[in-house]
Amino acid sequence: MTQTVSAPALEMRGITKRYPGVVANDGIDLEIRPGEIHALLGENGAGKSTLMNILYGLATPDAGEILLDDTAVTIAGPADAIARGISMVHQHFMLVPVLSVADNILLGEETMANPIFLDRREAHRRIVDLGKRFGFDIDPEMKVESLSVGWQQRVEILKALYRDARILVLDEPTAVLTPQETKDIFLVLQRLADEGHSIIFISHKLFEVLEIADRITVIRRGQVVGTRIPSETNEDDLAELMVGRNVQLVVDRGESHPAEPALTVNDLRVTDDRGQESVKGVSFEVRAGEIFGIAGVAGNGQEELVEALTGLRSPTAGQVSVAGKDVTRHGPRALQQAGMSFVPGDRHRFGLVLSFPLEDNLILTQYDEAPYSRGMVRNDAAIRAWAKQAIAEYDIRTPSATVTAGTLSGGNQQKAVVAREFSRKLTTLILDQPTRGLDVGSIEFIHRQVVAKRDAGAAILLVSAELDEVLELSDRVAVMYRGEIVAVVDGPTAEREDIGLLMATGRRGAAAEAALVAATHVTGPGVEA
Amino acid sequence: MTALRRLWALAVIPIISIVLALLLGSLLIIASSLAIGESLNLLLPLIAYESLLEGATGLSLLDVNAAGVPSLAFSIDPDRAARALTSTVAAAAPLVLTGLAVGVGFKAGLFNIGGTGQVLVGAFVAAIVGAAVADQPVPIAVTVALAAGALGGAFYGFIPGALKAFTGAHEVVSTIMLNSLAFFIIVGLVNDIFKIVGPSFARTADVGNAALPVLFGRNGTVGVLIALAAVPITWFLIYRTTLGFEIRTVGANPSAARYAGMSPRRLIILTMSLCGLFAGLAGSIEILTLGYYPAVFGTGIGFAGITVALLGRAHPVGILLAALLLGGMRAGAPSMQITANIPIEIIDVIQGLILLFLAAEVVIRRTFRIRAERVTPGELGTVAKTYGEGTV
Amino acid sequence: MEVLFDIPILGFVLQFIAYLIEAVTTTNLAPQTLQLATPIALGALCGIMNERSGIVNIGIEGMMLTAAFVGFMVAMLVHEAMPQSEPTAIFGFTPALVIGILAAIGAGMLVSALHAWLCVTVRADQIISGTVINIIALGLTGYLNRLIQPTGSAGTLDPFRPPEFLVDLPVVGWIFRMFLAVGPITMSVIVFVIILQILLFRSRWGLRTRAVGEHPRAADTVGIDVLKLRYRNVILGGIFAGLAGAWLTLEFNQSFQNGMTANRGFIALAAVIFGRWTPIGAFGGALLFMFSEALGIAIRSNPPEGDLGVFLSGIQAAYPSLYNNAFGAMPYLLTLIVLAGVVGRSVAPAAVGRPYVKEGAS
Amino acid sequence: GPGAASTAPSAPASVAPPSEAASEAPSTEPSAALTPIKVGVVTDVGQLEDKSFNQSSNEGALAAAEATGGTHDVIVTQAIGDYAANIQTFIDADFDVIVTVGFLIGTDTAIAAKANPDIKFVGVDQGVCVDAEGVPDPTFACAGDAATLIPNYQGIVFAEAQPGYLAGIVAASLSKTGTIGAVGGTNVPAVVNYWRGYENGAKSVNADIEVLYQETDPNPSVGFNDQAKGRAIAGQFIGQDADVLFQIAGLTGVGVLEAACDANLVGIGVDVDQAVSLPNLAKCIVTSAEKKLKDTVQAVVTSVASDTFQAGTVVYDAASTPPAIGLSDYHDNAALITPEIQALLDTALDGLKAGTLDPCSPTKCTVSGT
Ligand SMILES: Nc1ncnc2c1ncn2[C@@H]1O[C@H](COP(=O)(O)OP(=O)(O)OP(=O)(O)O)[C@@H](O)[C@H]1O
Ligand SMILES: Nc1ncnc2c1ncn2[C@@H]1O[C@H](COP(=O)(O)OP(=O)(O)OP(=O)(O)O)[C@@H](O)[C@H]1O
Ligand SMILES: [Mg+2]
Ligand SMILES: [Mg+2]
Repeated sequence: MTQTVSAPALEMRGITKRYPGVVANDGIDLEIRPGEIHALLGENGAGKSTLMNILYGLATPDAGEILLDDTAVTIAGPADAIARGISMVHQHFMLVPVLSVADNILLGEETMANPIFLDRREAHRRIVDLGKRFGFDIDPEMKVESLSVGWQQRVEILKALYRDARILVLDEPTAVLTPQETKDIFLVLQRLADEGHSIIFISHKLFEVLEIADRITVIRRGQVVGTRIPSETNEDDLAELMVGRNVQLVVDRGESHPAEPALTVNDLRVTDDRGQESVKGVSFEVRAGEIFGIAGVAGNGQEELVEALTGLRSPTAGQVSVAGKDVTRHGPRALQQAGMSFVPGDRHRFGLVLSFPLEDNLILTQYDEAPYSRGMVRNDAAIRAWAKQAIAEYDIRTPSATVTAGTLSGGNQQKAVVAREFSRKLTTLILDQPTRGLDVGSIEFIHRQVVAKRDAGAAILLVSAELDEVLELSDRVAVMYRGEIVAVVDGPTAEREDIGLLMATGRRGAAAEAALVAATHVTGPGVEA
Repeated sequence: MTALRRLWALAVIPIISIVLALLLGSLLIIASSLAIGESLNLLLPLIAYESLLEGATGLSLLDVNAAGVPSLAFSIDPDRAARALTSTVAAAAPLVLTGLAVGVGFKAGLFNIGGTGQVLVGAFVAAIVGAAVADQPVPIAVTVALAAGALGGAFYGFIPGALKAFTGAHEVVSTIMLNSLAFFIIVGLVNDIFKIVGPSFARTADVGNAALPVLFGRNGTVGVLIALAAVPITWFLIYRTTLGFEIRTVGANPSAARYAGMSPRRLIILTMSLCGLFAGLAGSIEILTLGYYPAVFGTGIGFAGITVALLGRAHPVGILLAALLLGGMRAGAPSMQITANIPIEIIDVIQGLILLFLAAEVVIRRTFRIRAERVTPGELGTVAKTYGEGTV
Repeated sequence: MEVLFDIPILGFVLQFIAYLIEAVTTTNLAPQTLQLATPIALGALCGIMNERSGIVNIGIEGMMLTAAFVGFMVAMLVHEAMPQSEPTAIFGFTPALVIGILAAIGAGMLVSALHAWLCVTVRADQIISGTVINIIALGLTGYLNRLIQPTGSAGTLDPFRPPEFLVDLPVVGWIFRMFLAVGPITMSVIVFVIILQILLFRSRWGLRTRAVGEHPRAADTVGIDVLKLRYRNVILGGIFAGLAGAWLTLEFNQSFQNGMTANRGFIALAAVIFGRWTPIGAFGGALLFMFSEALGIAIRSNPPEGDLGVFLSGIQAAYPSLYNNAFGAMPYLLTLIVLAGVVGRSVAPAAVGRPYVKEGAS
Repeated sequence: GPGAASTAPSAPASVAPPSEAASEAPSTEPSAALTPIKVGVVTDVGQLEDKSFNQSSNEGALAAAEATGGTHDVIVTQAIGDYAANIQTFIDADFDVIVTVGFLIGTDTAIAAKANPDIKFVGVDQGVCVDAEGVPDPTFACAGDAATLIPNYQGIVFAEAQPGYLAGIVAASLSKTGTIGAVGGTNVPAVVNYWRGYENGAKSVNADIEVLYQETDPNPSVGFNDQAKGRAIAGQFIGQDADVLFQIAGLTGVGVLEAACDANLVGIGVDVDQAVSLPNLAKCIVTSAEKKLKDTVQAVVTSVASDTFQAGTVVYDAASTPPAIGLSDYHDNAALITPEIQALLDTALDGLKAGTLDPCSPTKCTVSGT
């Protein structure tokens, strides 16, 4: 992977972008050579996406300039960027689910039979050829919504290739992929680079970056803090660059003292929105005073499992009981009364009403209980008193209890949800991605609260796509793969690699390695399990 | 001070919208009078609006001489003012209720365009039940008839609520269909079943003692009290009770409501029924004032409720004020017609323009460089988002 | 066949079917259905243009009404200016009518432009925008109509008179009558429906429109100007609302009355949903709704014979008004049933009703 | 639309003799013999320019005011609940005569008249029914003599069945197919009366004739206002071989007459001479079944100025002087009306005048049975 040094294909100089309250990019310099895979590394919120949005014309920089082949250019918008040979695979897929693969690829760059009508036949031919060139067979007629995320990722890449991109930006393309799918994508990227394309690869997974990149640029708080070559660096070095200090962010979780089972799940089956069974007979129990973590690549049924456990989705079969009481198919209300608390993964969708005052959000799940209501009437004094207490206790940074929740920062919003859910009388606590998108300080705070709750005797179910979080907190870890729990291991002694393999293949050891090899040869879009 | 400033922040955009609508309305009056070949009379709108005000409040600001030239002359005749104000509140009373019928729906993220049908059904039921209890003592007769009308309206609000909750049929379209259906059904019932012998046209029997007692002036009936009472009751319900909290939550974020253990289905049905109840009450007041239900009964109060609710930013107090404004326009319109000879439809145009400026509030805010609160109820976003969606 | 008519219930159904066949093939029920469906279908095309690109339009009624008014007034004025001009042999086009139609289309586009501005630029609530358009259209046309008090008229477009031998053909003659013995705007509907259906699913414009209605951000990131496309589609959709208005005052009738759209814009909206946002489907919905209306008119004036007729006239004798109104209510009832999902759930374009904010803009 | 059409009592029997004042010739010059009067008109819900009763009543009042050298104003009612307030506006402004239009406004008119004995009230399409105290009687026993109890209020009612009957004779005589049609707006009394008279008149010429009838919509604001549907109904009738169409549907009827014109068939107008009010369609309007609303209102209002005002319910029919109902001029279609047809019409009119011919027989003119 050595690279002859040549003139840069792209240069970004002194890029600065301010958003209200943050300097997302602060004088960033970046240089990309032809045929290079260049990784951008940085924590959440470091400014990676912002920089790429500027390159792609989605945001205008406050200062700085962009040079393509040594010529300064102004990129007015995505159309302009595409015309200049820049394509981008966004952090969140930019695919239209109800359209076919071909239509998604064509969109904006249509192959025309005449000035009005599309030439779908020609387009199909080109798409199939292109796919073959990079090692995959794809049916252009399939609806994107029926594809697995891995295949959607490939469609995104095809979209870029179809536009003859010279510079391809991939913003966290591997976040939702299994290690196997990641490998496949890496093969494609490598082949692209070999053909002379420049690739900007964004990630905060260190080992991936070390595997694929020719050069690595690390961004911290909007500034470039260093550029490295993989052969001259290692994970520790990169981590320190990224975070700015020698990090070993592990909470001292102490000993757990599990007691009797508080949450029992028996052969639970759940169907997703598309009518497919995505939880296929899951059984486990969580005991009072322990943290039971569920690891798994996103999309393996965890979401449906959590929804079924919290009453947001009705399971098709199986039983759930809380503290010995059967609560199968009980709604959220009944579950709360049975002693369950739930921190939802999507706080904007479920956890908060952004247009309501903070104080109302702090009683969102207790509004009809004493002392917050007397009969049918709200008790505003009690609500306000509790809000004051919660703000102090949970360190929620807010001007007052009456500002709307939408004006709080993400971390403080999450603290409000945690304050509300942790403060009620509970026996069982379900945490879905409790620290997603939060800064380090908030994560630490919430982790400490979780451990405290466990020590107070709560049964805690922790679901997270962040394997590190699961390993850090859990007393026992279950791995979910294609709707099933494929293994339950002891938390403190669990091996990261072992769990990673389980997540990727559902198998362990040699069997898993064999599965990985077999999977490499699978072609054709796999419909999501 | 801060309370005043807050009030100003709430009211400034509606006020600017009203002023702009009146200005644009006056341009229309002048332009159209020119278009039909009258001589240029820049004072025509002034005369028109002044007579509108006089008809609504009894307050006279201008004196128009024989040549049609106005001069400033402030006068107030107490008798006239009392009558005018009574008419204004009497006209406002049903509008308050139909305004609530739309506004409470907004709170739950529902757009109730079915006011018209709910008013008709409420009126019809009130007339039938009123006639049945016509010989009971007045308090009983009135209470029973009003309650029946309210329930009738509630039932007619329940239907689109249930349709939305269980089949996902969006209330914007289903209520429009139900409005037309109400006409067909009720006219049929009056003609075939409830028609009385004697009068030359199809109508139901007289409501007798169920007729709303007049409390003050010529037409200040009990209906005015009911409407006035509905405002604080609704306010209390929406902002002080747990049910109100549920309604507002489901309107602001249906998913969060589900997560919090509320049942959006139940709330949608309940809220639509509540909306229907208000509209039914409005219809009952109209019909128990008239004394019977004529087969051809028709009224615009259901539709006017939309304007009232939007203008009053879906807040009970705002709705009261908006209803008084529209009621005043309705009460003052006759005097405007005989003074200025302007087609009465100008009132509709002005009301439409007010809504237009409210809808474009962002533009107003920018143009006048003011800081003010959002006028359009945020829950309306939920209305648009759920449009054409499946079940909740 | 006749024998079967005696079977309880099934006999009624068969008699009804026989009546339908009879009515469709021997009376002018078919052309009438197409005519009545014209403003509904055109309104629905306007709705599809809007909603496929992510804009809810409940202001179709107001757009139609405005167009009907403007088209009529302009045609009348032109007609007064040049009363002598000879109508064309086919369809009876006169300069007044042509200019009137263009004016109606212009009015439809203008009101649509207001809707687009409110929804796209101002990012006002789309449902309020539609409501405002309906209210203002009703008030303003009523105001001006009363002020102007039009007495004249530019006449109407004529229906085409298909050759007799076609119409007289056995069995299929009614099809020719349905599609050919109608005026130019009615006839054009079929063409528009087919063209729009093809364009929506086969052309670049259609692909982009559907993408913008489903996932505007995705379209934005491949360089499609979402706001511009929405503007263009909403304004072009106004053409159809304009034609629907022109149909009301220049083709089917020749005068303007306040509120003469009589809920047709709203039924059009239901047709959009019924047709699952496809032109052909919406056209089918319009035909279905209006067939029920035309059939209601037909049954009342020419009731079926046999048991069914006896049954119906029994009801009519007992409850004449309810009987009557049951037929009048049919399109509304049908719409409601359809909405309630008897024909299956219909899902709107995902982004409909949500204003689009470009990334990085605040 | 016309929120409610006009009405007449189901039996146009001898309620009161026809008004003497009706014979007053309308004049355009203010007459010195008359005191100038201020006339106010409160219309029914709907639009003023309905080419029907709101408009005609208003024109009559205007003509009367001008004839006396007085003034005239009109208030268009927006909602049923506004009747009383609209009347009060004129009372407050010291008007001399207040004309109210439509049967629904009758109760409020009677109450206002009782309370304001110095003002004259004219109620179009209003049968006055009061109890012994002079209060509107909800039981319809009508025990009180309205003429003495409320001496300042005249209720005008028309016998629409009579012009309907004459129109029926014309229609049946002109029909070659043996099928004729009538399109109603909303089945309000006036519409039903016209229709029943039409049917009876037609059957008097041809007992086997088929008379198609249909109401447009039970909601008057649609029923009298939806010309597209009017045209659709007419189209259906034409498809069933109807060759004469009578419109009783206000503005909806414009669509009916258009359909008749386009099919080269014969149309019959309603209320006023529609060959005049709808000049575009004059070529196919053979005649119109008229009730002379404008003239009647003008005469009654003028009677106030000449102090010959008559109170109580007054029925205006063929026997009024001059006749308050009838067929309008045939204009360019006079050739269609053969002497034989004219003879039939003359005989019928004589019978109607003499009271020997009941236009509501054999089919009754009631609202029920529609
Ligand atoms: N449109 C915006 N308005 C306001 N602030 C923004 C906007 N977009 C990004 N930011 C802020 O800019 C900063 C950088 O965000 P950016 O999305 O570039 O981070 P990132 O490095 O891509 O993070 P992640 O790994 O989470 O994707 C953050 O603090 C973010 O909150
Ligand atoms: N819609 C809004 N209205 C008003 N202020 C806002 C809004 N969104 C964000 N802010 C303010 O901008 C600041 C930055 O918000 P942001 O969510 O980017 O915080 P953050 O730096 O990511 O913090 P955290 O780590 O807690 O998520 C916050 O202090 C918040 O109060
Ligand atoms: Mg990012
Ligand atoms: Mg944040």
